Amino acid sequence: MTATPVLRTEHLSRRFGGLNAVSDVSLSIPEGETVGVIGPNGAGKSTLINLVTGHLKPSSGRVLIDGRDLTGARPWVITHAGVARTFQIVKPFRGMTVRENVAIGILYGPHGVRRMSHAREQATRVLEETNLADLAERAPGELSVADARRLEFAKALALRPRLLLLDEVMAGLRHREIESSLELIRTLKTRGITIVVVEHVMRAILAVSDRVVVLHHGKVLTEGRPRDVLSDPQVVEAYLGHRYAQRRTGGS
Amino acid sequence: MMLEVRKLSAGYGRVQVLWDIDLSVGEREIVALVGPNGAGKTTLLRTLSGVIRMRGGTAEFRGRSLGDRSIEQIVDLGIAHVPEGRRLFAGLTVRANLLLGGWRTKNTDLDRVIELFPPLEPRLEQVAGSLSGGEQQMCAIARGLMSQPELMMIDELSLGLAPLIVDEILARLPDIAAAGTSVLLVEQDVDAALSVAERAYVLETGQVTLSGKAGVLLADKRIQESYLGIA
Amino acid sequence: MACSLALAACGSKGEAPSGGSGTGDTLAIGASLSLTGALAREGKLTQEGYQLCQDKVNAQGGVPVGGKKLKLAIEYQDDTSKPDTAAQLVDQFNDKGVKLILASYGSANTEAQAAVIERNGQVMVDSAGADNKIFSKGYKRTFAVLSPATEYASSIVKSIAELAQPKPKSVVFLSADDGFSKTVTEGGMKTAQEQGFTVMSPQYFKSGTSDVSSSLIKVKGQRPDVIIGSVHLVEGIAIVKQAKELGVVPAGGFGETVAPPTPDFAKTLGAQAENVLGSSQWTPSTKGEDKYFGNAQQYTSDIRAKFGHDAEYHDAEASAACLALTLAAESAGSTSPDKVRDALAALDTASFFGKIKFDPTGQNVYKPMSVIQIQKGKAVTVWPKDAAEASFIWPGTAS
Amino acid sequence: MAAAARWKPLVPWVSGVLLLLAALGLQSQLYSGQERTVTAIFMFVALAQAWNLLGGYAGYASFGQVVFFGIGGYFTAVAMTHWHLSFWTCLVLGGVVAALFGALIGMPLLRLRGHYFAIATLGVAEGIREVVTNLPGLTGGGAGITLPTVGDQATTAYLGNDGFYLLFLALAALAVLVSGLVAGSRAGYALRAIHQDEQAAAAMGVNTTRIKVLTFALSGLITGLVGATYAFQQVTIFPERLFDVDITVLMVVMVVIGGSGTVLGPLVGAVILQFLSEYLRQNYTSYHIFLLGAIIIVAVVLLPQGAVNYLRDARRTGEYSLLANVRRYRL
Amino acid sequence: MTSFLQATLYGLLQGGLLGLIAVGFSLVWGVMNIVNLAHGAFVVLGAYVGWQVNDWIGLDPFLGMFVAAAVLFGLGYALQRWLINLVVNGPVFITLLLTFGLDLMIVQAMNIAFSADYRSIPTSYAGDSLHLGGIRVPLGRLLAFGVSVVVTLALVALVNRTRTGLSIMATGMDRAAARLMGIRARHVYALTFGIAAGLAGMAGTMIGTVGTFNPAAASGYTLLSFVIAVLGGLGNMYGALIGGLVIGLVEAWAGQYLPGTWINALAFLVLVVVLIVRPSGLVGRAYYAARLEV
Repeated sequence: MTATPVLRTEHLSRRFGGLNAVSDVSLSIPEGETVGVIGPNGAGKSTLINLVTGHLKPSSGRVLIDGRDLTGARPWVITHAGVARTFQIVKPFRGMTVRENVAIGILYGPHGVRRMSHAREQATRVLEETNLADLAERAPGELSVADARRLEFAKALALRPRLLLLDEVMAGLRHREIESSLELIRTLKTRGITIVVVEHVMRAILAVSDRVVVLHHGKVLTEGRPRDVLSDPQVVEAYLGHRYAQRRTGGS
Repeated sequence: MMLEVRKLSAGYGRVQVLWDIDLSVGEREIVALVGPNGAGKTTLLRTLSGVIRMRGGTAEFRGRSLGDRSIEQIVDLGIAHVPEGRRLFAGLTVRANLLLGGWRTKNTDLDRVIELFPPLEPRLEQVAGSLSGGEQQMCAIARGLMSQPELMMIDELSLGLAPLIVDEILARLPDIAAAGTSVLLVEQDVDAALSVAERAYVLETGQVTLSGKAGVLLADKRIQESYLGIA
Repeated sequence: MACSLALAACGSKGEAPSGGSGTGDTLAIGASLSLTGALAREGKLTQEGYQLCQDKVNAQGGVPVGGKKLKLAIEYQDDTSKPDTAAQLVDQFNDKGVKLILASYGSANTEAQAAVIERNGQVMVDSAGADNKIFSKGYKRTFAVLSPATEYASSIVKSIAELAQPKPKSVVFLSADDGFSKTVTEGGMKTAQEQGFTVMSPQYFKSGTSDVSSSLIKVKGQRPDVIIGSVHLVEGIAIVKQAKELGVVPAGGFGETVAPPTPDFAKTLGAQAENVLGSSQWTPSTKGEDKYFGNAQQYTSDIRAKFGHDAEYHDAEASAACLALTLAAESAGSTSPDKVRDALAALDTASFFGKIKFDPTGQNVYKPMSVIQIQKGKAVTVWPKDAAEASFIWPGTAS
Repeated sequence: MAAAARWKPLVPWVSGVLLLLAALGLQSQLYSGQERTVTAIFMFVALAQAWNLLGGYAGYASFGQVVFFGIGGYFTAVAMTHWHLSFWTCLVLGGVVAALFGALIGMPLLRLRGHYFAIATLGVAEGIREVVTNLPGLTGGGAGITLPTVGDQATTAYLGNDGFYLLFLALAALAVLVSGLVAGSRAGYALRAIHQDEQAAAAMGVNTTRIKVLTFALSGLITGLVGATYAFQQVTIFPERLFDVDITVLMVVMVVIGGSGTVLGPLVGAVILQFLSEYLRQNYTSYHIFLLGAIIIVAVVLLPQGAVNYLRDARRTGEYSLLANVRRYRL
Repeated sequence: MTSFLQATLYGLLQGGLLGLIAVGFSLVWGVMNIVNLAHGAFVVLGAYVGWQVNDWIGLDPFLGMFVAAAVLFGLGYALQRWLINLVVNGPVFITLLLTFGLDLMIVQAMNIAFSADYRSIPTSYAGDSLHLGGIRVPLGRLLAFGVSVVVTLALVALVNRTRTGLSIMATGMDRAAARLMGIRARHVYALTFGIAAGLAGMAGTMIGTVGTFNPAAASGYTLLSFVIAVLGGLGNMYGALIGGLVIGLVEAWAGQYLPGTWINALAFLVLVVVLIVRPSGLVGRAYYAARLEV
């Protein structure tokens, strides 16, 4: 754990007009760790991901990937540094098949494969891994919500990332589907991939995170082991509400 | 019953999404429509409000058929639809958004909805796009109420909101129903929906698989397993 | 598939090219016209001129060629005011064996056509492409009935030098930036210098614009005695209108090449048009007559009878071009393009349009331009003196 | 079945080559006017294909595409007249200059999207036309410039109708080939991804700036080559024609009518539209443009996705009804 | 100095008229995301209507412009309601293509109906000028400028203060949501297009009064509107007026200090630079800018 962290942000801030969407966020995520990020809507979770992946430029602060300063670098540079992400609102490439969607990452990712035939083969492998193989020739528009989320996942995996940022990949999924997504995340963990999970679904955070960070109004409210964070009165007050607390004490 | 849906089917393009849906909403009633995403809940609301044509079956509102009416005509009947994702007019002020809600009925009285959602009052002159998620949802519901509808259909009230906020907004629904506007609430947060609804329908892969009193459904084992994460 | 498409596209359906123009009793002539696009106005007038010529010639039984009377049959095509289409049309006429061509309107179109005419061995009479540049390329098969562009402004300068009392001292040229107008300006400036005027630096504006205020504001401070516009109708109207708005009043007057002879000029400007000088290829007082059209007066009434408006010089130059071609065919006694070409080169005749005779480059330098002045809302000829209908009013801006 | 499937990818290539061979013999069968008509079709096939590279595949609609046409043409005219280079040298250099210009303006302009990109490119094209008009010493200005094609000034003998027919045919074939290669390549994937969602494409590692700029340059190269050839064919060229907005509009119309983002669409669109407008012009002299407008409107209403896309979708879904087509996009 | 002031004044007056030409174009683009290539044809058609009523009954163009507005409004309403609405949900360039077809038809129809002759609507006063020191203020242009400003203000009032205006704005921002408010989108679209066409008609009559026109002028006005709409920024009702004034001033000043016709190049340079630096236009609003995040 003395090695350089895979992702490190230093005093990262981003303002939109007068609003501090993210302010002074310093995180350090060592290799192999899975970090959950929770927070109410508008807390700055997605903005944080966008700042790290180059889709937004920080107003101040730094982003270091493997110790390399990549503050404000364009998205593809970040991707080539071994970072992959999903989008909160799924962004499939319509007009291309599911296989082609995945192949793009293989063709243009950090391991840039040039031969189309190789790309197709590798895409098939990624699709098998994510249980999408049967749908390889479908158009993304024909997929169910769950499959579309899985495709988002598959596209990120096609990049064979070292750091994976998951932005609400479980929103709108049912119990069984969430389970299979969690299974996938666990598999990735065993491969040593560093993962950041931004999620509303509490169960997911609890199940896979080594550490949980709570964002509130763009700032880090608290961080620590999942169980500790969830029982933190500050967190309950700001975010979870008492219905959740009730259910937790009553239900489990 | 105010709204009577019988054997309704609908879909997009060549894909059929809904099969033989039976559903009803009574006076001053809160009815929840729950189920996983992709089950067709949103499609059902969109069909009822005329965005999508129905393919079969009937839907009647106070005895008048919805099937051959356009979106605008259905609004005239007294049905308000608060769409998924809220769809506020982001560049307009909260006041303008609310006035637009009352556009058809020419209702410009904001007091009632402000009373229901006091956090909106200081925001009236603010651009709707700058509101927080919770305030936006309040604004959307308030906008729906401005047409003084007899039935309000709310799609995914909890989407993207923190549980605390969801609770706060849900707590207003009984008041709304009591004042004469029935509510058909679409939710995937089953726990939240069933906590305010009197009756509920469970929609799965385009069909109603369960329905009944909210309390009964909450105790149902299938519901507990599939939707409440209680093993 | 491509083959059948292409054939259908050309509409000639396998009609074989023949050696000469026309078959049997007709003399086939091809005319490309700008019936749509920027030059549609002039294109329409050109078509009228050709049409009247055909009617007049055929009314007399046709053109006597080698003992037979051939009826004129002019085929019209729209070149949409684009040079490349105009050139393509010449090729298409050639496909149908039509070797005698009447040119499109304007120098750009005519220039594009001239190159093709040369390659195809056709013959073209040019009715409205006045730019001298067309005739500096060594083309042997294009003949222009009209005076060259260099004469347009130059004739106005000459009329002022000869008739204006008091004689103005300085002159400035306002010019559109197309090739024809620039040639006009160069010709005019050269003459002005020769006549001893102080010639200020010319102001250019975009061809076809209706806003020339910048140029006017710039020359206002220089107080020129005469302002001469090398313009088309729209810019010419703009100069007079905006000069009034901006209070640009030269001590002498305005001259504006081709705009004033057009009836729309006086109609549009009303009193503001009064006394503006213009140059014209032709006026109803032009001297000379021929067997088909009679004299210029008769020509005017024929146009009025047939088309319901006063004859413009665009009508006349088109009719004159058609006339030249017809007379050449008659004197050649043949419809062979080579013989018609030689006959055109040797042509020397009087006509309602004035003298028609071509120099070795194919230009009609023997016909003078007329200078007209708007007097009481009508364009009257004031120069050259032998054709003058009214006296020269100077200074033109006094009223 | 299996054998058929194996041969299927070759079908477009074989039919392409056959079409090319047919077109190669055609010029000897045509009169010169017809030949020019077909030559103009080839020219627009190449132009529409070039526009489609960026406009169709990536969704970046350049409304100033004609600027490359003008630059290619004027470079050729200036270089042949003033520097006495041969046409063939000018052709290549004209294309290269147009491509470089594309890369240069692409860098700032390709950050804009949608209509904004369209209007910015339009502004560049109009601006360059004015620059050309205002350099009479070099370009002849508004008076035009005449390429040396006769006498000892001529650096390359005029190609004649057959020559231009073949040259434009070659350019059209080149453009179709390039379009086909791009469509099936790595770059084609990236462009289509950009069309759908540029942010997502960047997240997948696509250097969107580079690929857009390179494609714009490639599209500029082809357009520049066509412009150079056109200038030589016309002999005398004028700024208002070489930078005519109508030429850009025609490219867009052809691509959209044929079906944008496909290899076949621009080809079909260019042939149909050019053929149709030629036919109308010759047969309905005084109101052909009115008819053309009406036909475009009907085509747009009935086939909003373009002919090629319509046929492809209809074959897949079995839904041939044009009314269903209309129902899809009406309000 | 006098010529500078004169040029400035003339540029401003000219710019106001340019703004009036573009305002409808900008409205249609902002509300419906339709780039109307027939806009210039509407302008010229408006000029013909103003000219025709003047020719028939001698109606003053400053009254005739209301006739032109009414006629063009009707035409625009009908076109949108029964034609353009058929493809309004299609890919972006479909509506562009449709209006291109319309442009061809209208221009040629005018060519046939009115011929390609240049026309101008005569008045006894439009050519006169007021004297202001050494500066001339042309009366016709001053009036046309006044019309532009009043019309722009009226449009702003319509959009911001009336129910109709609110429905137009709402439909422009989110049509689906607006329909759920009971707003008749088909009607609102037709209304918007009608208003834009009507304004184009007014602008046309003004042009016909202070200048000349013929059918071929149409495409120039479309191009100009394109430039001005972008310069001013979409969605801002003052945008077109400001864009017009900027173009008018830039051209007037450049005309004084640049040789030849370089001023035309400059206008486009300004356009491109504005787009690159401030894509939402000089006074554009942020939410429209969001459409093209870098």
